[in-house]
Parts: sequence; C-alpha cells; structure tokens
Amino acid sequence: MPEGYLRQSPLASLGLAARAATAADAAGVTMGERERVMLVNLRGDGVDRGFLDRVRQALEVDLPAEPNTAAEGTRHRVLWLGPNEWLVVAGEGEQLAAALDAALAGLHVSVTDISDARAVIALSGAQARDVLAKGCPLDLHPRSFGPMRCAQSRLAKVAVLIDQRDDAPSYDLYVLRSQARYLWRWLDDAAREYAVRIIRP
Amino acid sequence: MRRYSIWSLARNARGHHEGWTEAWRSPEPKPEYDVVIIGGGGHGLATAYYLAAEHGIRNVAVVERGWLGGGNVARNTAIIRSNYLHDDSAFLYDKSLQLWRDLSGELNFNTMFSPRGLINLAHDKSGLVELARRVAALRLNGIRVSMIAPEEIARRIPALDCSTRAANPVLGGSWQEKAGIARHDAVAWGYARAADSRGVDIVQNCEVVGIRREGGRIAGVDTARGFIRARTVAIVAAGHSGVVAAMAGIRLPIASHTMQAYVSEPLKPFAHTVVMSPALVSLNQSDKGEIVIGMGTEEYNSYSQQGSLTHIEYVTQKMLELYPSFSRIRMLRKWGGIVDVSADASPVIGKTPVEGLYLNVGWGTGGFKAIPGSGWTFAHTLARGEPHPLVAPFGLERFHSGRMIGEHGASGSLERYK
Amino acid sequence: MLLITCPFCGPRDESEFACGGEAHIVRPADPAALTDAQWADYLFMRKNVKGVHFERWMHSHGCRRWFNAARDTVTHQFLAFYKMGEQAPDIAPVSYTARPAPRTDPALPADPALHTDREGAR
Amino acid sequence: MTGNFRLPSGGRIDRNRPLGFTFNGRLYRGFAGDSLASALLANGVTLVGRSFKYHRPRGIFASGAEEPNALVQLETGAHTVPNAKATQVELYEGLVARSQNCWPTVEHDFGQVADLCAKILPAGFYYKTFMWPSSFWMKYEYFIRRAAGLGRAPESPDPDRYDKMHVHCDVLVAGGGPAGLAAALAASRSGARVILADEQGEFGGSLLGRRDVIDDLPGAEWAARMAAEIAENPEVRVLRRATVFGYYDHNFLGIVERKTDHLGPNGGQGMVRERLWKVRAKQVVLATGSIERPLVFADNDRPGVMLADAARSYANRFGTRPGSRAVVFTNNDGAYGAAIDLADAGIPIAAIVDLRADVQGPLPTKARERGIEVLAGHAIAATLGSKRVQAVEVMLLNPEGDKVHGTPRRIECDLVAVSGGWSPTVHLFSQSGGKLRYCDQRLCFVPERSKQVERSAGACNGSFGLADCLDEGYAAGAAAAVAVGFEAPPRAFSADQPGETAPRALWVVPGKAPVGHSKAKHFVDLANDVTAADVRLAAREGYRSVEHTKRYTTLGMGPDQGKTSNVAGLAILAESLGKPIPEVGTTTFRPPYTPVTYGALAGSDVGDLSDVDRTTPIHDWHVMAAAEFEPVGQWLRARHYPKAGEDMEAAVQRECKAVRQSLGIMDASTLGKIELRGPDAVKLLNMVYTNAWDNLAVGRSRYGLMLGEDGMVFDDGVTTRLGENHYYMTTTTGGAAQVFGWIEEWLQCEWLDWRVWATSVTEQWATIALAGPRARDLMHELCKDIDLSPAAFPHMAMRSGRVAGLPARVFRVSFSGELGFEVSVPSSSGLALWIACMMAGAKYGIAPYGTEALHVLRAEKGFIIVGQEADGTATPIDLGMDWIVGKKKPDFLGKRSLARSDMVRRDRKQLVGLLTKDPNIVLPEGAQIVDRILPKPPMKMVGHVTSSYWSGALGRSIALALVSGGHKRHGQTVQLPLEDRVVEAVIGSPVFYDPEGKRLHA
Repeated sequence: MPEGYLRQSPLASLGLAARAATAADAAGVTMGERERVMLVNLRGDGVDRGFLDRVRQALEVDLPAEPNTAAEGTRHRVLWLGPNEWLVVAGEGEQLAAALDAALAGLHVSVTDISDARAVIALSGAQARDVLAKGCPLDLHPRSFGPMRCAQSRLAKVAVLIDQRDDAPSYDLYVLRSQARYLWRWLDDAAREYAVRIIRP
Repeated sequence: MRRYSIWSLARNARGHHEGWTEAWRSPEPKPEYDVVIIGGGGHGLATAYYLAAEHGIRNVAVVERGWLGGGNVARNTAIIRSNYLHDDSAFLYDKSLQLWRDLSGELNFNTMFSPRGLINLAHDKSGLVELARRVAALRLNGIRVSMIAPEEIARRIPALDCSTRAANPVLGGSWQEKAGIARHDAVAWGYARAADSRGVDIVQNCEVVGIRREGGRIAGVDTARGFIRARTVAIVAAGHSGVVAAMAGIRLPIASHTMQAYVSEPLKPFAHTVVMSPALVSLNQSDKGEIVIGMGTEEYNSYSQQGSLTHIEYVTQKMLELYPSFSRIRMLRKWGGIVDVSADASPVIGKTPVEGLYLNVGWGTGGFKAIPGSGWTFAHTLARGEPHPLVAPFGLERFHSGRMIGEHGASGSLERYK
Repeated sequence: MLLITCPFCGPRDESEFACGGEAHIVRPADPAALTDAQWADYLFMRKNVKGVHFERWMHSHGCRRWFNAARDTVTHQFLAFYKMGEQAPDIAPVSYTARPAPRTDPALPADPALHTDREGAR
Repeated sequence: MTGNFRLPSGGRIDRNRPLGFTFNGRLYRGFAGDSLASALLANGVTLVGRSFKYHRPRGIFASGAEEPNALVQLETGAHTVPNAKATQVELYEGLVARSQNCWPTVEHDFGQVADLCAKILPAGFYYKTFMWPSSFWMKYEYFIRRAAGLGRAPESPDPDRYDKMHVHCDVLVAGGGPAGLAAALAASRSGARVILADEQGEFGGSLLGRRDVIDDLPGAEWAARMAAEIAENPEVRVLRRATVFGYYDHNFLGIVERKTDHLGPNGGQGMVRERLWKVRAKQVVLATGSIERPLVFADNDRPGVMLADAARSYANRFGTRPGSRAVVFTNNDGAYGAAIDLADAGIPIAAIVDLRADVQGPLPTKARERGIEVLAGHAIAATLGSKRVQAVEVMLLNPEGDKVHGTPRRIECDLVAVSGGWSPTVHLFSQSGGKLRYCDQRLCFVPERSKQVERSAGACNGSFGLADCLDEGYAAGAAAAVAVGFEAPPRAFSADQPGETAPRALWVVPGKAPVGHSKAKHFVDLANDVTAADVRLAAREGYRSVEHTKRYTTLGMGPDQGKTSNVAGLAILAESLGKPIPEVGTTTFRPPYTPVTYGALAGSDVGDLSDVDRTTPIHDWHVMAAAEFEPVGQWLRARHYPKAGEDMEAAVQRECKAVRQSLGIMDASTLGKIELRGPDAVKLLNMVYTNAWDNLAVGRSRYGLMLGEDGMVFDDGVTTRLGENHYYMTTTTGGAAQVFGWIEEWLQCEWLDWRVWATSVTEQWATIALAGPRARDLMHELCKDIDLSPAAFPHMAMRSGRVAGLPARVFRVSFSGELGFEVSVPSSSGLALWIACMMAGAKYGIAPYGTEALHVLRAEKGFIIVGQEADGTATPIDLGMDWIVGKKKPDFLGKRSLARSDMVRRDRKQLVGLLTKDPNIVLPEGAQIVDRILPKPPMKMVGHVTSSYWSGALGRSIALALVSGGHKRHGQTVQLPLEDRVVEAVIGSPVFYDPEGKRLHA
C-alpha cells in the first residue's frame, strides 16, 4: 500500500504540494494547507482554579480567559472557543490528548482528539483580509482584530475558526474536514483577482 | 351597488368618469352589531360577505386598524392552489379553489383569477416521494393533480435549468392545471364592495384595543372609536391575532414572523406557469410582467414589515441555481407582511374558551389562496355557532389532543415554529 | 440585519446566530401531572409579544452558547442581553395599541390553560 | 429627426475620444463622458420609447436615476440588460441599444391603439370588466400581458461574475455631491474609517451639471480635488458607480458597485461585473440629494418635455443642446438658474412661464436682465406635436389656480424645461425607519425623527442651497466622527447661494378643458401612465388611503418607483379628499432605492460554489469506482456502484446479494458521532432516549429512539458506553447537527447544573461497515488484537484495537440484518482502511454497497428510516417499537405527549409490512392505500407506502406502510389505486427476512 494513503490530509487529493510555487512571484495572497497538526478540544470549568492550574502544568501555558483570544506556550497554542471550551494546537508527534487526559484525571473535563476532524488552511498576504471579507461578517481591520486574536464565525457557507498569526496578515482557518474542499474552492475563487500563490506552510 | 361592466365603463366614459360612486361607504361604527369581525383583510371581508350573502346576517361590522386590505392580502405572491397533503387541508383549499373560479362574476369585480397551472418541483428522491404521496392522496380526494416528468417540465419552463449538473437537479414534479394566480388587492376590494352593498359596515382606522366579556361570554370590543357591543366576535387578524387574542386572555399556538416577497422590473411575458420549489418558495410572472418571488419567513418573531437583506441574498442565490439566465434581471421592489405561523403550519379556526368569541387565524404563509373558502366556511361557523364540517378539524383543541395537521412541506413555509 | 451582542463574544452579525424563540419557558417538573391542555400550553402556546419580547438566541457560528435577549419585535431594537440562568432584567413593556385597553371584566373563566404562569427565570 | 445638437465647446465630455454606438439599428457618435441619453440628444434622437399603458411616444425626461421614460434594451444575447435607464448608461465604444415596448418600431407602434381607446381605459378599468364569461379572463389576459411588460429577459446564462464584500466603518457617507463630499472630508480628516459611495462615475453630484463656484473653483473641479484628497486617506474607501440601495436594521446598508458596465460587454476582463458591499456602519451620513419634480399639465409627456435641471445638465455637463428653442415652465425660482444656463449655452429661451403671479427673487431678476421674457401668472395650457413637442399654448392663470383664461398664446419650441420644485431623496432615511414631515414652505417631505444612528445633510434634508449643503454636510461628517470618538477638524469653504422666494403649490395645472374631459392627459406618473384624472377617480371611488390609490392606479409602481411622481400623486389625492397632505400621509420607502441585479444579490455563490458538498475521507475512492452519489443533507453519499452495463436496479441487487451471501463494505463515515462525558451523562441519555440506560455495561452498545417534546420520533442511533462516565452516541447522517444541537440546548438552557460535556466527533472518525456472513473472516485477517469470537465479542458490543495496523474502535452492530462490524479509524486513515479491506476482502468477493442497497437490506429487516417511516408524525408506538419505550421511566423528552388523547387512538397510522398479491409488482413509494375502491373519488384513504423495493433475498417485492390501525390488521387485504391500475396487497409483519435475528447474532 502506498505510504501516503496511511495518513491523508483533508486536501491531499488536490495535490497542493506539487502546485506549491518555489519562486516568490508577486501575489497578493498565499494559500496552503497546514498538515499534520494535532488538535485537542478541551472542555472544563473555566472558573475552577484547580482545573486551570492543572492545565497550566500540563501545557505550560495559561488557558486564555478573554473571549476570542489565543495564548502561545512553548509547545502549544491555545485558542478560546467558548467560556468553557478551548482548542489546543500542537505539532505532530505528541500524544497530546492522552497526556492531557491523564493530567486532568479526576476532574469533570472532556479531552477530545479532533486532529482528524479539521482542515487548517493558512492564508496570508496583503490582500488576505479582503479575501476573508468577501465571505465573513467579522471586522478584521487592524483596529479591531490582530495577532493573538481568534474568532469563530462564518466564512462563505461554512463555520470557521480564524486565528490571526501575524501582521502580514496571516491567518489559520480551521474548518470541518468534510467542508475543506468547498472552502478551498471558494477561497481560490475569492482570491483570484489578487493573484494567488500556493505555498506549503 | 351599481354594476360594473364594459357598458358601464362606456357610459361613464361619456361623463368623463365623474359619475362613478364609492366602491364602499366609510360609516361611523354603530353601538351594536350581531357580529363584529376584527380584521379587514381578505379573510375578514370574505367572512362578512358570506354572512350577508349566504346567511342573511347583515348587521355586521368589520373593524380594521388601518386601511382595508392592507395586511397580508396586499403582501403576498397571489398564488392559488389546493395541492395540500392532508385530507382536511385539501378539502378546505379545494373548496376555496372552486369558489375562486366564479368569484369575479359573483362579486361583480374582476379578481383576475388566472388558472395558468402550477408546478411543484422535486430536487431529490425524498422530495419526489413526498410529491408522489401528495399527488396520490389528492387524486383519491378528487383533486386533479398529476406527476410530470423532468422532460415535460423543461419543455414548459425553458428558463429552468433541468440539466443533471444543476445544483438543484429537477427530478420531477407535480402539476395542478387549475391552480394559478389572481390580482391580490382586487380580492379585498371585491369582497369589501360586495359586503358593503349588502349592508356590512366596514370601519377603517378603527383599532381594537380591548375585548370585553360578561361572565364567560363575549360582550363586545373596545376600539379606538369606542365600545361596540356584539354577541359574536371573530378574530381574523392574521399577524396580529396573538395581540388581539391576548386581550381576551387567550394564548395561541402562533408566532408572528416577517415574510418577504419581491418583484423584478416588468418584462415581456416569458414565464407562464407558476413554479414552486423546496429550494425557493415560489416564482411567477404577474400580468404587469414582474417576476414575483416568494421567500418564506424570517427566523425571529417580528411585527415589522422590514425584512433582512441576508434572506433576499439567500433566496436569490437559490433562484439563480434554478434559473441561471436571470442574473442580469433586477429586483425592483420588495415587501414584507406579518404572517401568523402556527405550530403545524395549518390555520386555527373555530371556537375559543370564551363563548361567542371565534378564531380564524394561523394561516401563516398560505392564507391568500384560502380567502374564499375560509370566508365561506367561517361565515357558516359564526352563523350556526358550530364549525362548518370542512373546518371542524382545525380547532384549537387539536393542540391539546395532538391531532395536528402538519403542512410544513405543502405550505411552502419553513419550519419556523419555536 | 440584526447586530446581536453575544454575552461572550460581543456584537456579531445576525448570520452567526440561530433564534430559539420565546425565553423562560420552563419545562414542567412533573409532566405526568398536567392535563393535556396544560401540557399543550408548555408545548405550543406562545405570548407572541408585540413589543418587548424575551427570547433565546444561540451563537451557532461562534461560541455555540445559548443566551437570552430582550428585543422589541416592532423596532427590532435589542434592550438587553443576558446569560442563561441569569434573571430577566426588568424592562417596561412597550404598547403599540392605540390607547391602553380599558379594564377587562373581572369575571374571567377559570380555565387554567389560559392562565398557567410560566414566568420566572431559571 | 436627427442632426448635430452638440455644443461647439464645453462640458465634461472628452472630445478627443469619440465613440460609436447603435440605437435602433442606426449608427451614431458620442464622446467619452457621455451618457447614452446625452449622446442620443446630441444626435437629435428624441423619441426613445413607448409608454407602458397607452404606448405614447416618449423621450428623455431626466438625467439620472429618476428617469421614467427612457428605458432601453441594452446589448443583445447573453449580455442584454432590459429596462436600462439611458440616463444612467455611460457610453462606451460599440454600445448597442434598442427601444422597448413597441412593435414593429418605436416610430410606428401598433400598441398606440391603446391611446385611441384611452377614454374607456381609466385607472382600474380591468377591475370592472372582462368578467364574463368567467373562463374568458385568461383570453383577455393573454393580450393584456403581451401589451404590458417592458424589456425582454435574457435567455442565455450570464457570462459575467459577481461577488460580495463585508465591510465595517465608523462613518458611511451615502452620496458624493457637495454635502456628501463635505461630510466625507470632515470624517476622514478626523481619522475615522470612512466609506464614501456615489452612484455616478464621477463625484460631484449636482455640481457636475451646474456652474457653481466653491472656494473660487468651478464646482466640478472642487469636487474632483476633494474626492482626490479623501481617496488618499488609507482609512477611507471610495466607491464610484456604487448605489447605496438599502438601509436595514442596526445600521446595516447594502451598496451595489457596478464595476464593468461602463466598459462595455467585454471590457472588464477578469473583473467582477458587480460587487455587493454589505456595510455595518457605526454612523451614517445621508447626503443623497434631491430630485426635481415636473408639473402636472396637459400632455406633459411629449418628447421634448424635460426636467429643467436635466436640460441644464445636458448643456453644462455634456455640452449638448437638449433643444433648439426652449420654454421654461416653473413654480419656483430654481428653474430660472436653468434658464440662464441654457441661454448662456446658446439655446434661446422663448419664455419663462411661471405659475406665480408675483415673481421677484434674485434669480428671476437676473433672467429678466438678460432679456428673457417672464410670463408670471401664466400656465402652459397645451403642448402641440406628437413625436416631439413643437409648440406650447400659454394662457393666463386665475388666482385660485383652477382655470386658465384669455387668448392662448402659441409659442414655438422643441424643449419644455419644467420644474415643479424639489423632493429630497429621503428613500434611505425612510428605509432606516425615520419619520418624515411635510414642509409647507418647501412643498416636500423632509426627515423629522431618526430611528437609527444616521444624519441627513444637504438637499436630502430639505436644504437646497449650496452653502447650506456644504455646511450641513461638513457638520454631519464631523459630528459622526466625534460620536465614535474622533476629534472634529476645522473647516473652511465658501460658496455663493442666491436667495430664493417661495414656490407655488399647484399640483394640477388646468388645461383648456377640465382635467379628464378632453383628449389631453395630465400625467402624474409617466412610467406607469397614471394621470391626475386617474388619481381623482380613485379618490372618488373610495380608495382613500394613499396605499389604496397607489394600488388602484399603479401610481409609483413603475421601474422608476415613482421618484418624480409620488409627491404630486399624494398631493392630488389630498386635494380630492379635501385634506391636508400630512393627513393623507406618505408611503414608506422600501429597499432597493434603484433596481439591483439578481447577480449581485447572489454574488459568487453560484455554479460550483452554490452548495457545500461535504465529502468523506473515502470519497475519492468512490469517485474512482464510478459510484453514483446522492445528497444526504449536505453530504455526498455513494448511492450505488454500477459496473459496466448495469443500471441502478441491477447494481443494487448485486450489492444486496453480496451482503446476504458473502461480504459487503460501506462507507458509513457520515453518521453523526457525539462524545458525552461526565457524571450526569447517563441521566442525559435517560432523558433524550425513550429507553433506560442505567444498566449498560462498559463496552456495550444500545439502540435508542429520540423524540421531540411532541412525542414524535426525530432520530435514532446506537450509543456505546466507552468508560465509567464516557459515552459515544451515533446519530443518523441527516440528523447529526440537529441531535447535537438538541443536546446542547437542553444542557445549556434547562439542565444547567448537569455535569455533562458533549463534543461532536463526526468528522474525527472514518467509519466502515462490513456486513455479511464473511465479515468475521475478513476481520480475522485485519485485526489480531481483538477476540472476535461471538462469545467474546457479541452483537451490540464494542472493542478497541488495531485494524489493518490502524488504531480503531470496532463495533458489532448491523443495519442490514447480517453479521456486521463497524470499524472507525481517525479520518486521515479512512482511505487506508478501506483499501486494506478491499484488498483483503477480494477473495470473499467483497462488494462496496451504497445507500440504496442499504435501504433494501434494512427494509427486509423492517428497520425504520427517519424521514421515511418516521416522518415527524409517528410515535414509537405507531412504529411498533413499544419495546423501546421505558414505561417505568418517570420522564423522558416527549413522554407526556404520548399520553395525549390523539396519541392513544386505535386508528392511528401504524407501521406494517405490505406484500402485493402479485409478487412482481413493486409499489411506488408514496402510494395511498384504501380499503375499498369506489367508482369515483373521494375515497377514504387508510394509509400510504413509506418504503418499497424488490427484495432479491425473498425473490419478490416488499413494502413498508403506515396504515390506520395496522397493528391489528395483519392478514387483511387492502387496495392501492395507482394511476393506471389497482394493486392488491396483504398487511403483515414489517420484518420480512430472518425474523428471529439468527444471522445478526452469528
């Protein structure tokens, strides 16, 4: 069996890797699929000190308490999803879910591995904000949104979690795996007028 | 009532049309009536007309908050059909359809009923089965509706995308030849004129502000123009039925929502048949040439006639999926009505716990086509004090017993009841 | 196109939300003890207020939390947003009727179906 | 009549860029900067179209969005646009346009016969006739419909693209005339985020067509400079050719930007044709200007009758002579400015006819100084000419304004520049919910009370003078910026503003004969051919509400939406009723301000992007295997896998056979999956399912039914206990979102103190169902670390292990009635697992099966499908599933509803099996069932067929049905009257295959 089939990213069949540009030709927008990201959905009582302390010990980062913000630790990035819900993002190779579950044993929490349930599309460039504005009702202007901010909203016809990574601006877009091809198609269409370059993030 | 005809037109032309008289009076309300009907819309006016014409009850007032025919009878897509799922609904709507046929002659007012035929589309297998079930039931109820194949649909509606690649592929449809459209305002005016000529007082700008009871029975209504006594009071207030019922201490299984519709600029005729689709509520072309699009309701409760842009965007997208060549056509005008959507998308007709107080409400998005049938059966109900057999199943009690008449599919309304 | 303030995420566009209808309808503690009419009152009967309407919304495309709001159903203006479990704020009702309705007759029928009190926050 | 009507110099056209265009098949020339209307006028084309009802000749009447007459069919084929306003079409090379609503030509229109019969066609004539015989309306209607309508709809798909953009700002300024520019300037200088939008290709609004001076600069130049300054600010977005068309709740506004129309059909290479801007503005400044009204006088519709300010604009802005000799007809001072400009452009003014007896303002004085004859206290009593006005007859007006007298004076002219005063463009203000007030001095409706966060400035606020516009605009822009926390910048511009004297309110100018008595028509609404006599007739007949009158006469309902006619129509109605205008009211304006294309409203969500098609991790394999798909919710599921030469029926039978005899494989990834964790999880399950969950052991699964509070089945699925307080729930594919939402809703709204977390994991797991007698054999090969023996791993159990080397959850469940395993692996590995199964299963003849085969297999077993058997009206009892209803449970959602009187009726529709007497007949789904065939309808129906298939396993057809009292009717015969025949069938058990369930437990 070909090795690639053992683990297929949501957009694998689009052959993005092969289409990724090597030269940095002029483009208003770059797009690519962020592969092999570990994602854990964490539910717990956000006002319980004991819970927060144990999470900090396990993740070496404080859970963001402020709605729609991100926190960056040494190994993890944590995004606020709700008053008692977070998304923990880590690189590949970690047994994140199992470790966290063990670390929080005995508490009323829910630790769920959803690494395979989402696609992550990295969108960046001077016109990235305009591309998002075509389908998202959020105000992403620098005066109201910026790095370390995240928000769940609607993009085109699907639910999306937007995590701003830098001032370029660069965004990571989290979308349900089954809807990723639709969203890619939509982004590709929306970004067409700005010239798109496919990258491997 | 001076009769309208081509001859009266010609005669009046000689007098420069200065000899025409009022189509209806503007009377002051009397202190007492046999029957007071709250709501001067299509259903209220039709009820008043049939009370006078069929039951000889002429001491009737129709009290209207604004101008007669200013509610949903002025704000709909004017579609008339009877292809409903349940026997109860099918019989009631078909009674209505039969009355539509000769209505212009009966009222001596051209309602422009145009039975140009109606197609309901199915875009998936379950939709097709649902249509088949409806068609089979209607056929056995003696209502002529048949299934038609995609090729026939494509022939009748060239603008419709019937290709297999379409976002909403046309798998088939049902066809009701006797369905059609009418001129909506004319229906209200025709009933108003005919009722007025039979002695009914239509009192406009007369808002009901309270309902008085004596013991367990109705005493009359307080209005902005004073108290009016009546032994029989009927709430026929559509979007405002909840507000009026609350005055009598009654809570209804009804939520009011904004329903929008919009029209294009006038175009030369090209879309003869009325088309309904689960993807898009309805589409037809008016006599003026405007394409009329029905849109269903907004999600939240509302007494505003202003709808949202999002909804229009959504419906327009669905329309272009069905009719790709329409994208350069422009939306000219839109309107909104306040519709009273009941829990099972069927009307609530009959008695209330208050003796002498009756309801004819909850028509939601489907009231226009029902006006003659509703008025005819409701007048009988008011005159006899017992529901007409055709509307007996539609009483308020069904929400207690659970004998619902679910018509979400056939009414074309989305499930908005919460 | 409403602008709805999620108690957690702040003001967001209507398209991110789902409306859940009338708020503060508490599920009867012992449904079996109710008559059909009383059960129907819980299940179907609604105030359908013209004026200040207390209703539930869910931030379905955001943090997925339910919350309550008070909204004028005529003007669509929101008067309050508050979290589930919080007491409904005291907001004076608005009347859109021509003038206050005169006193209704005190001899009301004692049908409990018409007068079940479903008020009170949870 | 054609010729050269271009002025020798002047205007904002580029005379170095000539453009060729075609109108009604003839070639003409214009210049860059022309509108189609100005180019037609420059070529002497004055007959442009035919009117809606009477098919009267009509010309160009206005110069902007208010144009009621000059509607054309622009371009042909796929690029055609019906009802394009010639006044708003920017000229480009090769433009092609045609007149509408005329046959065979605009010069000789057959429809003109309607004008001859006009006497018997008053407003609403169709309500009074065509009633007999009743079936004949359709025949009359055929002709009426053909005569009505205007342009023709395009017939081929639109080659252009459209899109949308959400945008947020501190201040939105609608309108880029003097007030709007001043407002945008103030707001942008303060540092606020600003959007400035104007419907024209160039900023300046009224400044473009007049000769005003601001800060010593010509108005148009001042506008260009200001627009440039504003556009340089990075926080400002400037939109040209962009109409703010709708003002919605909570300061949400829609703007449609036309990006390529001015470049011609193929000019906008790669660009979207139109973009819909969806704006959420903290503050709004409305600077939408005003629209000139005509006067209502005899035969005021002839080509050559034109709004005075439009005539002035054609001269000043487009360097065009709208006529060669003009009469100006007015009730106000403003038109004198137009007269002076026309005179300066070299168009002789034969006379200014003023309805006012006493005319003294500075502008009239200036006109008189130039030697223009002013006929004060006069009126135009008639216009002469047919396809172009040739002369007018002027008579003295009596003081009351209801009669003309004296000897008519004939004045030759081919242009009548008319002004009845100005109406502020309050459309957006009114859409926002603002209340209007009628102003007696200015004879117009002005904003009175705002509902939303908005300010009106300049002419749309009733302030018509230039200096006032600039002042109000700047103040509104600054105030808006201050309101959102910015500091107001200082201001400085200066402009002259001549004083004006009051206009005269005379809504119908009398003609030689009383209104409606002669052939002369006093048009109020040119677009819909509504006359003053029509409005009076409506009032006479009792249509007293302004809404009644509008609907009865169709006043204001045309493509121009009554922009030039609404106020006059209302005033004439008020006069007829003897009431002041405010008592008759005004109509509320609704979006859109001007028509908006469906393309822009739909945006890019068409074609490939019209729907979200959700695909499973194994989707690509199904595509390669040439599967046919069916949509289930948004999911694309494989329906069947036809081999070469197979139709669906053959493929489904083959797939079913494989499952029954050997091994089938199905992609079940779309099933909804929810993880429930917490000490109260079992309490939750007890409430949302009808059966009891207290004693489910870890590692075991149970089937459950979910009811709505109304007692009706709305979903079903299998839930497995994974750990002490840990459950894994599955739902139907279509019901996944609903079930997850249902659980969240109860936990968040009702049971706030219950300790359960619910997390959707639908997309985390790819799920493969293996079904058939050889399923265990295959599993043995792929899975070594689970004891698969029936004793160790019984039906309705779950084990974790590795399958094909992948970490997996394995469930022993079956929806087919055969031995079955469902294997779930992380989605990324779903395809790998599928391929491993296919390779290892080849020796068993493994066959992928789709949803259609699944439906047959489950129907053979009598398993229900939500949406078919459970159609929202069926209780568990109706479905014969009393066994799953926990009667001892004190409560669960929907329980109380099951006890309602109608739910316990014996004649409720109940689920049964149905076997046709002729085993070869497969009943159509949806077919109705009767006990007795009657000679004719109505016939009492007792039920209907919910599912129906050919069962290969049984070698005959089978069906499931809901039949009244069906549970007690097994063995009875019923009739199914189909369209072409009647089929007999026998009621029986819904379980047709392996009723003891031996195969399932194998």
